[in-house]
Amino acid sequence: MITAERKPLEELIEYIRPYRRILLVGCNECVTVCAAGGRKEVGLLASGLQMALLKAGASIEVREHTLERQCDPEYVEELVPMLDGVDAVMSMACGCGVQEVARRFKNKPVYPALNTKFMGASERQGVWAERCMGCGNCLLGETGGICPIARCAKQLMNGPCGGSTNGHCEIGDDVDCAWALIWERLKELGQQDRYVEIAPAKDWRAGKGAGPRKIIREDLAE
Amino acid sequence: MNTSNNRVLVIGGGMAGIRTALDLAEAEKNVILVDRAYSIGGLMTQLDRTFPTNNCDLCTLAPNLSEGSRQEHIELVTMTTVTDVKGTKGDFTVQLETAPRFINLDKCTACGECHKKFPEWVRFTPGLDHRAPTCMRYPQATPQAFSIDMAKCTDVKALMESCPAGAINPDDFGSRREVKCASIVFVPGGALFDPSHLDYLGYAAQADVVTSLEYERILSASGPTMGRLIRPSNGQQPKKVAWIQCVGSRGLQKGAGQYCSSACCMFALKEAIVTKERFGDDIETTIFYMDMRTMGKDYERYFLRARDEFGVRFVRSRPHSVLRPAGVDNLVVTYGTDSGPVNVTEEFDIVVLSTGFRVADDVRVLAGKLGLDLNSGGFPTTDGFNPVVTSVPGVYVAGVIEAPKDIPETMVQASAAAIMAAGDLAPAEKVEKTEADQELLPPEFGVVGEEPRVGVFICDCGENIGGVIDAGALADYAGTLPHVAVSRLQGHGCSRESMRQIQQIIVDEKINRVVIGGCSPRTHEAKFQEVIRKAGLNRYLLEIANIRDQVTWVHANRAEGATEKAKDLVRMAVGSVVRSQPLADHSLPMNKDVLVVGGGVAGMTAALQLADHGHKVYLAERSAALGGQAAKIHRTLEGDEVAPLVRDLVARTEAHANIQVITRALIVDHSGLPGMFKTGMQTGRQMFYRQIEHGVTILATGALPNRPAQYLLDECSQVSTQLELQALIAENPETVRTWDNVVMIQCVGSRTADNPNCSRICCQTAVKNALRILEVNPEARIFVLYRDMRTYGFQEEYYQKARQAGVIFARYSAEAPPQVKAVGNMVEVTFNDPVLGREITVNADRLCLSTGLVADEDGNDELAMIFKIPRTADGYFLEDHVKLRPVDLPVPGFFVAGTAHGPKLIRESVAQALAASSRALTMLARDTIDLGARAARVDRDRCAACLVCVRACPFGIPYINADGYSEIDPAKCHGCGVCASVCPAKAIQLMQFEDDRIMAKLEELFERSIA
Amino acid sequence: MKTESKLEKVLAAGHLAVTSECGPPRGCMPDKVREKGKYLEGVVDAINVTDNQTAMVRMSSLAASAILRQEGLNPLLQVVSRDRNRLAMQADIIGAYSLGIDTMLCLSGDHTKFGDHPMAANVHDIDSIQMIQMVKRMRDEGLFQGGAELKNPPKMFIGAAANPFADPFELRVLRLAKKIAAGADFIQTQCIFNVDKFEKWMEGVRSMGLHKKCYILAGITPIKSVGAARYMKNKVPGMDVPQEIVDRMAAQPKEKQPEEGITICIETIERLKKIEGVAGFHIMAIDWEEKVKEIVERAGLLPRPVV
Amino acid sequence: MDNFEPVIVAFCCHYCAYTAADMAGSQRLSYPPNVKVIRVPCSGKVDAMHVVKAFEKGADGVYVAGCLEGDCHFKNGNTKAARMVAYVRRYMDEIGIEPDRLEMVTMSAGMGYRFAQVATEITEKIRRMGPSPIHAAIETGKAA
Repeated sequence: MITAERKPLEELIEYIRPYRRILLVGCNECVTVCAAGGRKEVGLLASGLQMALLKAGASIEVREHTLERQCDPEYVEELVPMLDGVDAVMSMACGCGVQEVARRFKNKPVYPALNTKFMGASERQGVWAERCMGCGNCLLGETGGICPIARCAKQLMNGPCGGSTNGHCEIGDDVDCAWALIWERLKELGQQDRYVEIAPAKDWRAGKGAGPRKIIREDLAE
Repeated sequence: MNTSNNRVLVIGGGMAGIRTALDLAEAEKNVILVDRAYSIGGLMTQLDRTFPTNNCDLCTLAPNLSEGSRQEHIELVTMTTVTDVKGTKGDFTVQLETAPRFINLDKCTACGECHKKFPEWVRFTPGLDHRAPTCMRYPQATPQAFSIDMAKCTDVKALMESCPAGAINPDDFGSRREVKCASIVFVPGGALFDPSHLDYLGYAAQADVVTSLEYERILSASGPTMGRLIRPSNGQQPKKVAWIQCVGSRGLQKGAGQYCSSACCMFALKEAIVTKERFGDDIETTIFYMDMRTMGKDYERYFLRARDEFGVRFVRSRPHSVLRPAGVDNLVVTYGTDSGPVNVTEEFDIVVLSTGFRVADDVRVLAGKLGLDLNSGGFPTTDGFNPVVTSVPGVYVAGVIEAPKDIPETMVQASAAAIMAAGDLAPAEKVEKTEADQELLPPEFGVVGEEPRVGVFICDCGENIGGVIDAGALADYAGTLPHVAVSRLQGHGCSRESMRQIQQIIVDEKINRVVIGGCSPRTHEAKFQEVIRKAGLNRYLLEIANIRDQVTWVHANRAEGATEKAKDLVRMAVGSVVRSQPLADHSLPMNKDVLVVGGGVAGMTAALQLADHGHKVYLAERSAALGGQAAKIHRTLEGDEVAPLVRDLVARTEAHANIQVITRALIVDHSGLPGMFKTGMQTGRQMFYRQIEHGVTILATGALPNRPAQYLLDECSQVSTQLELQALIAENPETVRTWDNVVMIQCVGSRTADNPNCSRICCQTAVKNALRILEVNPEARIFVLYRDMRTYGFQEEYYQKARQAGVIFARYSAEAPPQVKAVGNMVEVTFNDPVLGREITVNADRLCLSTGLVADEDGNDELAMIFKIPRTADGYFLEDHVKLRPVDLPVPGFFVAGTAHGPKLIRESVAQALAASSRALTMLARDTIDLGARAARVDRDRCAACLVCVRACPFGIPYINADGYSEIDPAKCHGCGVCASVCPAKAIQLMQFEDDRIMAKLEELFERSIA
Repeated sequence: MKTESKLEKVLAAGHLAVTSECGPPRGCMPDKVREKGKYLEGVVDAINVTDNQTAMVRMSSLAASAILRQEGLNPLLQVVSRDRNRLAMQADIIGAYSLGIDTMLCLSGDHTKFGDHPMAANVHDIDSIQMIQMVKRMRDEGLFQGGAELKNPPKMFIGAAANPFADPFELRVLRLAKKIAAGADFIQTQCIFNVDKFEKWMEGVRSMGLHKKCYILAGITPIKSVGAARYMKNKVPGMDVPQEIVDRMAAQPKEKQPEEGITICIETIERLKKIEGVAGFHIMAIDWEEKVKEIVERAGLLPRPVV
Repeated sequence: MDNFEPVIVAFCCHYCAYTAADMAGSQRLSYPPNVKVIRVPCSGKVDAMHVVKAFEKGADGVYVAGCLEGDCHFKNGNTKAARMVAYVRRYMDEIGIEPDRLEMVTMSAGMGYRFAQVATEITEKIRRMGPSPIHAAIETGKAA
């Protein structure tokens, strides 16, 4: 899933200060799951913005709505009747959702309320960790199902650097050394020989290297 | 009044009596509960916190009490003694004598005005001791009433006028009556040893020497010092507190019982821990003890926590004296230790005497009237395998009167006594009641979509509310609020007359929502729900504004602020109630069949009890035959033969028409709800799958004998376990006669790092086998190497007997365990004798290890996963509440009995099996299962299936269903609302506490405050 | 002989090689480089020139190496994969060789988090092992990493680093094997304080015959003070300083501690000399270059052989 | 504002804090009437939204009162509530409301005296702090 975190309130207030009425739009997908932009967060932010502005002597009307998914145009269409009289839209979706809303409503300023962070998994309640960088050429089959590109601070593809200590990365004890994990897993799988093979230099064209990417399924595309 | 003799008389209103009465009443049996005191509750209501959870028990106990008073099957008779008993089982005639209370219970609202004006005349204190005068017995007292000490009253007229409810009746002369009953449960509880005559302990002379119960009152938030720990002599906070154990127990002092009082070690540990918790390093706590007897479930861990986490100091010594020399501010305790002949003196600020239990003199007299045989301590003698059965058929005992014990065991026996007593009743006819019920309740009006018409009823509760605020003006104000159709002052709203009026107004004025301004919803919500339901409204269209307990009682000195706050609360209640919706109580049809898992003594006992009460029982046993571990035991400590018991149980179980025994049964799956479970198992040699539908489940899966590879066990033929030894004594006494030296080592595989808890049974087993060896071979020298001898209750007398018979008991420490070596066909055992202070080597013909019990790790793990039942760290099933619900498991409809709960003796297992059956019977008596309305509800359209609720629920109830959204079974939901609060999609609402109602309260509160 | 590197010649002749290092200045101070180089003249066989060490910006290792080369010294160019992508690295390598620099060390580099530009991107287009492969391919096959032909290839003597003290220990020999398989000619290890553990590592190295495939230079660092010892023990990832060393330093008065540090250093070298497979020493005297000569001398490694 | 009377909302769990509040009543322990209790089954039921809305409506102070640690009738609702309170306090700081206007407290059902003491102390503290900036802004808005 895509994870995100709310931007500092101060930054958001700067965005909306010029307006009298805004529409705050949540998304019921990834950002709900990672507790950043679901109905509850929309409510909390609406309240917070109103209070912060009220305190500064301004007042603003914040309309709240949460879409099933902000990155699909059909859902975004739902917003049309709510935009009447609205000066600006603030989106609590990931970057994809913000752009989709901005694309649809050309004459309304659209602002992001969140910082989109990474593709990750939930380690436990309230904790999400990065798992994938979308390199476009998955090598998890070689590395025991643990990605060294997303999870090694130096994206080393051939083993742990000299800073690996007790299973932790040199950048901090709260970060696991991806290669220590990979090695443990390879041992469990009896695939230690995979480690001995040298992974060649990666072709980044499948990833960001080749510029913005697109997927087209011929059978579905219309 | 019920004059039929088809009911049970319960004598004693302590925890045991309440539990017995509640179990019987819930199983729809009629009970008359008699207590001498003016409100029930007994000793436990005096405790501040109870071990091992250190919970304050007030809140866990309180619901039990009010439940007790509500139950229609219980006739509660307080301030009453039993003066005579005649007749036999099935037909007893009992004479009761009631002392005058001088208060009409129907009128008294427990407002406390009389006590406020005339504290000297109103009984309101437990009268424990001049040093611990509590201001209130306890706030949830049942009945909620006071009692007048007329002897002290000098102005009856003034007293009568002080009562706003007109409840004082000076012409109360008490009464006598005769009642008939089929069986009697005798639960008078225990008295505490009075150490006043023991000059050397200083109790009578020194204010700072207190009993453990008095110390408890000093710690208690509702105690005389409001929970401030101070020295009674000078009001200063103490720096050093000492406990002296075994005061009045183990025959140690003049007048002391010969038995162990069983509960005092844990009592002292708890007090020491609570003291350390509050004051940390500012206070030192020391416990002087003989043997640390923490043999209950998980108690050893509690002891270790006290020692290792809280730094409680333990001194194994019996102090000689507690003195306060002239000119010294502190108490001086003199004691000897193992390390030398010289006595040590040490100063303490408070010395707590851990006083044991005894049977009160009047209780002994009453036991005589019941015709009970008594032992030397005055306790009734009981059946060797059933501790609640006395020498008189139809009379049962439970709790401390059976033998000294702690609360969980008391609760177990109370439930056990209930089902035994219920067995003596003739089958009840139930038909009438349901018809009457239906007559009472009219159909509910439809209110959905109707404009809200709120009726507000403001109580003045006499002076309680009316004396502080203008209740009439408040009612007028409420009348101006939106949606309020009727608003009126209702006097004592909870009086019968008022409730009738409210009901009428609801009907006449077409009221569809109700707000009561009065007492706390905690105590009165159920009552008013009943009222509006009778008027044809759904019971959840109600809000209560707590303007007495939380306004007038606490803001009496600020009339204006109180008035404004009362208005706020009423307005908030109105705002909330208009958003309330009718809710259905969740209920399910009850399947009245029972599944018992485990065919040992506990399982068979439970199965037979429930089968006798007419329920179909499936008894699933993993092995090929019934009998369990008890089949391996020959005799009990008291000398009863076990084999006939087991044979009889097996025969009766197999022959019972209502019991189906399924051997070689392996439980494989489980689903359903409490009251309608489905459990799948593979059975027989062919492992056929079958599924059983049942309403309740009793787990009696037992435990396993431990067999750690220590001390040459299984390496040397002269080394055996106690279980093997007792078989040898019985089967091959010739060999036993050849022995010169026998050594027994205690705590093998128990109280260790891997298995920290005590196995409970081994000390008495060692004593039993030592005495048995001496019967066969009087010349044998027997050494018992122990860490603490834990011969609790009456077992202590056998321990003393063994010592007198020459058995040598030598203590070893965990750090220096005995060393053993096989030499020829002997075992050389070397240990350090702390009394002699040197090493001793014994060439033993036989080394016997007390290896105790361990949980069936694999079996329990499997069952715990299938049934979703938590276990303790050592693998036993974990009960719902270790004190008050010791056989109820946290999953409703599940009960535990026997050693699956923790190590215990056969008679303890039997008691627990009876208790589990009794608890099961309370559920089985119902035709439907009422689950209340407070449950979480998921809006599937909003749910993002994020798993947050699944992870947050403390009980693991929500799950993502096949349709891909969270589903919360209202029958399993506990109604805490955590899921609703954390849901990031706001897809969950907790019924009765919906977000819009909470928001409405906020809205209404600030409506005026800010306006 | 694969290259013209002096270091290779010393090692090939069977001498115990000695290298040391020079951290370039944080400013345009070429004289500083020369000054540091002076201390090492005639004392060591090659001088490592660090590449934005500890992720702090310094004079580029290429420029500083070129300065040392001008002075007639033998620089050993360090290159980290953190700061450049494969294009930049190959360009630098060609440039370096064109300036007479024939020895290099391939590293991944400390994370930017530790330096003065924590906000900078960590490039890591390729990792250190892939870098070794790349340099070897340039040298031996005359091909760029992308596959195109390279005219007049750089004949670099290729070094790599190894840390016997990092975790997981069992991977440490395997990782060395990978570096050698990728094409490393020589190895410089992390500084060794825990000789026992190093010996254990060398056992593994020998059991795979790796010491025969490549030259292993044991890393040595003189400790200046007990504070420095404690810092390295507790704060530097992948460093293993046994408590005895800290205690030995602590037992000395402050003014005697530098002397004690050097003594420990000499004793360590003496122990390491006895270990089969140790082909030389890499002395990292951070900001203490003036002491390198004393160490080399007291360790009996002077004069340096002429090859 | 010399005659400032703060409005304080106390979310109290049914089993401990609300019972303690009743207990304060039966013991006739006096505390300021500024505290208005909203009953919830468990302190873990209190939503961040409820707290934030209370401030938005003009509360000068809010506290959540649950059972003592380890005593929650729903196992651990009180620790969840404590985390929620810590989270909202940080949010309040962002909004510009002093975080000290929000507190988590715990007590057992028997601690009537503690309920009264907490109510008194928090009222006094909020009184010293003055009206919440939101409360003040609402008043100003009304006046204008």
